[in-house]
Amino acid sequence: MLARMIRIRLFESALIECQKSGEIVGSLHTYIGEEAVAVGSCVALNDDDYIAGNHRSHGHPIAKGGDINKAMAEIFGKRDGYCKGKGGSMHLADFSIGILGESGIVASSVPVATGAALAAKLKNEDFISLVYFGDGASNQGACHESMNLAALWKLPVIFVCENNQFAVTTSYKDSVSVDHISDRASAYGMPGVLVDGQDALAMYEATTVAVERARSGEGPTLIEGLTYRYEDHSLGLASVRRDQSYRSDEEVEKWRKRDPIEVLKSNMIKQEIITQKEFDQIEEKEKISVEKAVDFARKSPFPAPEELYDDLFTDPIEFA
Amino acid sequence: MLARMIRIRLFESALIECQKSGEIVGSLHTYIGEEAVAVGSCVALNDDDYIAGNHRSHGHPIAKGGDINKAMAEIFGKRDGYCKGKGGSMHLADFSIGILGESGIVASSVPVATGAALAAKLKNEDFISLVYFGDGASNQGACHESMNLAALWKLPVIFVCENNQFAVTTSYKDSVSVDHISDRASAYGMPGVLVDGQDALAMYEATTVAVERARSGEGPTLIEGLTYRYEDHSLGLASVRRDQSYRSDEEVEKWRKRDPIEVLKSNMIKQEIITQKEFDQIEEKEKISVEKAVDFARKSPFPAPEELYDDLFTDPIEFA
Amino acid sequence: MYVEALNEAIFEEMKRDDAVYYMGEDVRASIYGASKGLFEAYGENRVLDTPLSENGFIGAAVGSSLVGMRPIVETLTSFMWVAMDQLISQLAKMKYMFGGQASLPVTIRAVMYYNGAAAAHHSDRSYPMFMNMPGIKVIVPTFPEDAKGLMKTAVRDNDPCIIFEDGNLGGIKGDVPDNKDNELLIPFGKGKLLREGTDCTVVGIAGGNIHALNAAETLEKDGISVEVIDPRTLVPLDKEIILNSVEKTGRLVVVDPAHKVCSAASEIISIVSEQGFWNLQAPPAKVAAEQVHIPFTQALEPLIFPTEEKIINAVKGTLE
Amino acid sequence: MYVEALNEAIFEEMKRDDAVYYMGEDVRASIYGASKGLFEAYGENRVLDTPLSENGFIGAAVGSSLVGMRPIVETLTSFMWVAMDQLISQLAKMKYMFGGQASLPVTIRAVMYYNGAAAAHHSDRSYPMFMNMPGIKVIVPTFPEDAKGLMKTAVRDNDPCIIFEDGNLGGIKGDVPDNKDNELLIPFGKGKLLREGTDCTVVGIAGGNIHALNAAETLEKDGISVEVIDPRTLVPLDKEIILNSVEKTGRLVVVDPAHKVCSAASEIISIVSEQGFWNLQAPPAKVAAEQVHIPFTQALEPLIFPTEEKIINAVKGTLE
Ligand SMILES: Cc1ncc(C[n+]2csc(CCOP(=O)(O)OP(=O)(O)O)c2C)c(N)n1
Ligand SMILES: Cc1ncc(C[n+]2csc(CCOP(=O)(O)OP(=O)(O)O)c2C)c(N)n1
Ligand SMILES: [Mg+2]
Ligand SMILES: [Mg+2]
Repeated sequence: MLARMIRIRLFESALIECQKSGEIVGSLHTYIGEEAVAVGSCVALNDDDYIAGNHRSHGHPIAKGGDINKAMAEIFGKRDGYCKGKGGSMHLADFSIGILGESGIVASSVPVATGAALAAKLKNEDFISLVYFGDGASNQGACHESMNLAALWKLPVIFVCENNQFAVTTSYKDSVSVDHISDRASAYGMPGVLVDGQDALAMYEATTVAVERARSGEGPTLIEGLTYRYEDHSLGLASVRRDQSYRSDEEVEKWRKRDPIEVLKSNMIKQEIITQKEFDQIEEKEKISVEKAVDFARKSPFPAPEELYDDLFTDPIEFA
Repeated sequence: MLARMIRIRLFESALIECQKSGEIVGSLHTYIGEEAVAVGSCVALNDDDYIAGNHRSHGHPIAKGGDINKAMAEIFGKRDGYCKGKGGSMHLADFSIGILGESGIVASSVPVATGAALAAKLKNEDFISLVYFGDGASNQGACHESMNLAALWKLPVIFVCENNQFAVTTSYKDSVSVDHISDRASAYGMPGVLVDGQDALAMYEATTVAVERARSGEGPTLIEGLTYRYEDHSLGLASVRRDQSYRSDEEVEKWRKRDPIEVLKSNMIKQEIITQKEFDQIEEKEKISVEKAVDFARKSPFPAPEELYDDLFTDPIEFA
Repeated sequence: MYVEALNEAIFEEMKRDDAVYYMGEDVRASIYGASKGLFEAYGENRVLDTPLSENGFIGAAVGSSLVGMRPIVETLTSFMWVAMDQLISQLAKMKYMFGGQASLPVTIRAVMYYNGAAAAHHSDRSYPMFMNMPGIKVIVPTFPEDAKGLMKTAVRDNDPCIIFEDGNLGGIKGDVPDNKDNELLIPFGKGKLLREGTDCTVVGIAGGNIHALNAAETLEKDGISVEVIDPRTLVPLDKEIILNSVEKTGRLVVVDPAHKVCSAASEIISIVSEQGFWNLQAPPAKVAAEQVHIPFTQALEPLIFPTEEKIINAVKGTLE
Repeated sequence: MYVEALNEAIFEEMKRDDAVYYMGEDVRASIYGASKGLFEAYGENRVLDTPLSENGFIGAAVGSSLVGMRPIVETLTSFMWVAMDQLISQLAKMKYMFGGQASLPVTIRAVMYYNGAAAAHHSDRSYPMFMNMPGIKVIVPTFPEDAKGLMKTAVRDNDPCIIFEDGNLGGIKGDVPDNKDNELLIPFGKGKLLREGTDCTVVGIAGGNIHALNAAETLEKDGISVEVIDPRTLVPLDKEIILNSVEKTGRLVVVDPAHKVCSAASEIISIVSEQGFWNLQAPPAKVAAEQVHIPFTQALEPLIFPTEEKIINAVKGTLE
């Protein structure tokens, strides 16, 4: 758990550097500050369970155990990336380990994940699916339709709302007409749980309950992890101005002080599960693996022009 | 109130005859059995308030005081119809008296009506808007988005769900994951009221409360009128088979026994507001006006071929 | 008959492969005919009645296909607007975006009701829009045999397929060859020569072919020999059969029931103009739907669509 | 500059008419630039930050326009998929469907980000689809002056307008004439001659014109004289200016950054082939986007779009 959280943090930090140096292009939506939400929930899943995510998209696959070499290469637009460079930062996916992909259109992967859960039901298999979406995304009709469908058909899906309190510059208080997104669960007849999203163990526990419920055929759960993003909404897109006036420096500082990695670490040290030294070792190991990933990405070739039309259809179609 | 309910009933009955005789084409979604919902709610509105509706579309405009000559001519596809014959049965509208139109795509007029209410707020005027949609339609994302928006911005809009218990052949129990659609109001922080939709006075009262709330700037209300449709989902569309196996004859009979016109009539007779004789007079008068409407529709000319492109744009555009 | 042929195809494919399931609104009651008997034969885990949430359930179909299911989804073209996000952002884009990892064997039956007094909200023919977006195979069968054979191919195809079924062909009769071995599989991208001729090539789309054949027959009496070609699929498009025919006849008329601007007809004319320019002996001509919404009134609606007469005039125009 | 010109237009129109208001996501913070200063100038009743519910708030804009408001809505083309129902079923169809009763002065700013590593979910250029659907005016400005003048015309127009703003033009400089009387109003349906020439007509759409002008300049050095025409609006389309130019040059190349199948380029070529056939001295040619999704990697994305080089080759091809 700790290792994966550190991995996400270091992965994102490396990306920020690579973006500054001009090695990577496009926009980056970093997950720094929110690591406990993805990791705490993903570790409650089995390897053959599915997840789907959104534009803030590096934390989820890493939390599910994704290969950071491939993830890094993808964000570099290289051929050895998860999607051969075709997806990029917002569209990481690894179908081989149940990562059904991140979606740039907000809330758009919510019906998709619901469909994976539908498959479990139709096939009578016991895998489940879990989907991440933001506080902003919760206002999309796709969430309503999926939650109704999942509750009605008792589908084994877990809806995890990452409430980092803002959609770009808009506070969830100005976009959601009730106090908490989890309050909406009752409108579908499913449990809704508000969880401290800075506490990975709390996320783990809430997800475990939801997993049991899903696997035993009782249907979906809505989990809201209250969290915070440290960085701007997105980095790199020149046209998105870095207007931070929507939140105060003090507020950011306040949240930074309850850092999810620190929370978990001190918890584990207190419970004598690890020592500071072990923590440092983990950190060191992750640092090296992230450095290797950057190296891997740098060395990977770009796709060749002939590959442009590959992967559009199973067998290529010629267009006039 | 009674007169309008009788008018709807007779109007629909006349249409059924005209459809049988082949005088009108296309499909008809009749409102018979549900008259109390539209009439009870519409009479709580002012003339300059707005309504919008759906495919089951004759009851709403008549309840708002629409001209049945124009409505009938429209359904006959004639030039003197509300929409010059271009709209037909599913698209009656009379902007001059606040009828912003019926929509064939279910739930699609819910955002539109919300927008009319937004205009009231932006203009700082005190008209309100009210929208009708079905139990089936309540599962559309458009409802979620509109209800959130309306509650968030405290818009003067009333959401009236006509729960006639089926969407074509699908029971709302098989499409809505909670017991009642009005239960969903809490997910938006607005009042949700379940009303006996066969009782026009109950509808009137519930709507009056909602109207006051809306006009005083407190925001939207969700009203669910529990009702029943007597006829098939739609009449006329040959390809929609008249499969009634989704509900029993006994169930239909049971509901027919609590006919909304009878309920209101006996109520009014008991309270000595009207006599049987007065009721008969009203009925007779409405009968004549509906007959006149049929006559009007029959005599109205069809639009001329040159009118095909009229009304697409304010000033015609030539297409190659 | 067309609808029966589709029904046969669906039955055969559901029997052949357990992963195939059928979903849509009121499909158990089979209100539109093509799913008749399916529920009785395959039960509730293979035949799903959905709530009125097209974006939600089409997204669920997409998600289920990612994990091994092969959904067939029934809807009307006009109801696809509410589901455009799942159709475009996910169904069409996922495979490419994820570098080929996703396999999306989804078949969508998009029924087109037009020229039947269904008015603007129920008369869409949106295949040109889906031709503009990469990633979806676009199928437009005219005859029962093709409907069956293309449907079976679609279900077995690993890419997203939308079958645009022309509602005016529901009653079209035609022999469907006996196939005891269930192997009436018609390949995509292979047009069909419906009638040989030497003076002018007429390419017909969906119901357009019926009028094209009638026109050809009438023109024969005037000594004009028309070749009629049905491309059967628009993505992929068999441009060879069209270019070869124009090489022979030197003339081209395209008959297309969709709106004429940016239509399939525009596309075919542009292809022939670019690639068969030197064979053209006269300006190519388009007989497509007028660029206006579909009015309800029968005084106007029939003016919009291709007719035998319009085709005859267009063919004669190319021979002047 | 392009964005500043839009900003000026919006300011002027909001000043001129109280009914004009501005809505979208994070528009108060003006993350994309064009709404800069609006909130400060016009306040919360004229500048609305919306929840992430495009179908809901675009529908609300539509509804408000029916009762006297003149909304300007900011979004990206890629976010319009979730709002297609309100855009098509309501915005495009309402006026006609209701026989002209509705007036829909809605202006939608649809920004197109492409060729900037935004990947498949954020790079749509969907104007051909909106050209296929009647009822919406389609505006594609290239130069700051046109962006301003067409925006002002759109806001005053009583019909639905979508301005497809090419994100690649954000930094394009250009003089915008001084207009102390606020009357830089550019009419719809009037193309602009960007450069006179005699050998080949190049019609450019949006950003395509920049490449077209560059190509023309280069070709001039080879003694090839290219006429460049910017239609500026696609609905209505100034076909005269194109047909007249082809009458002079005998040759046609269309440059279109949207997907090539069923594109605006296909449409323009089909029009010229039908109506200017006898003037064409060589096959017309299309330089449009490859028919594939937009890959993230910069090794592939630039291959997709029109370039100076592709245009030069196409022009030379028409002269062989
Ligand atoms: C349908 C749609 N509308 C708008 C956007 C642009 N957009 C991208 S991320 C974002 C904010 C999302 O907020 P939230 O869901 O809370 O996720 P967060 O970024 O906070 O993690 C917006 C508006 C989009 N990608 N998709
Ligand atoms: C988006 C959409 N999907 C499907 C339909 C087809 N359809 C028309 S009415 C209807 C049932 C509607 O049920 P409900 O909302 O309960 O209204 P009711 O007919 O019972 O009054 C259906 C499925 C449609 N018109 N629009
Ligand atoms: Mg957020
Ligand atoms: Mg109903």
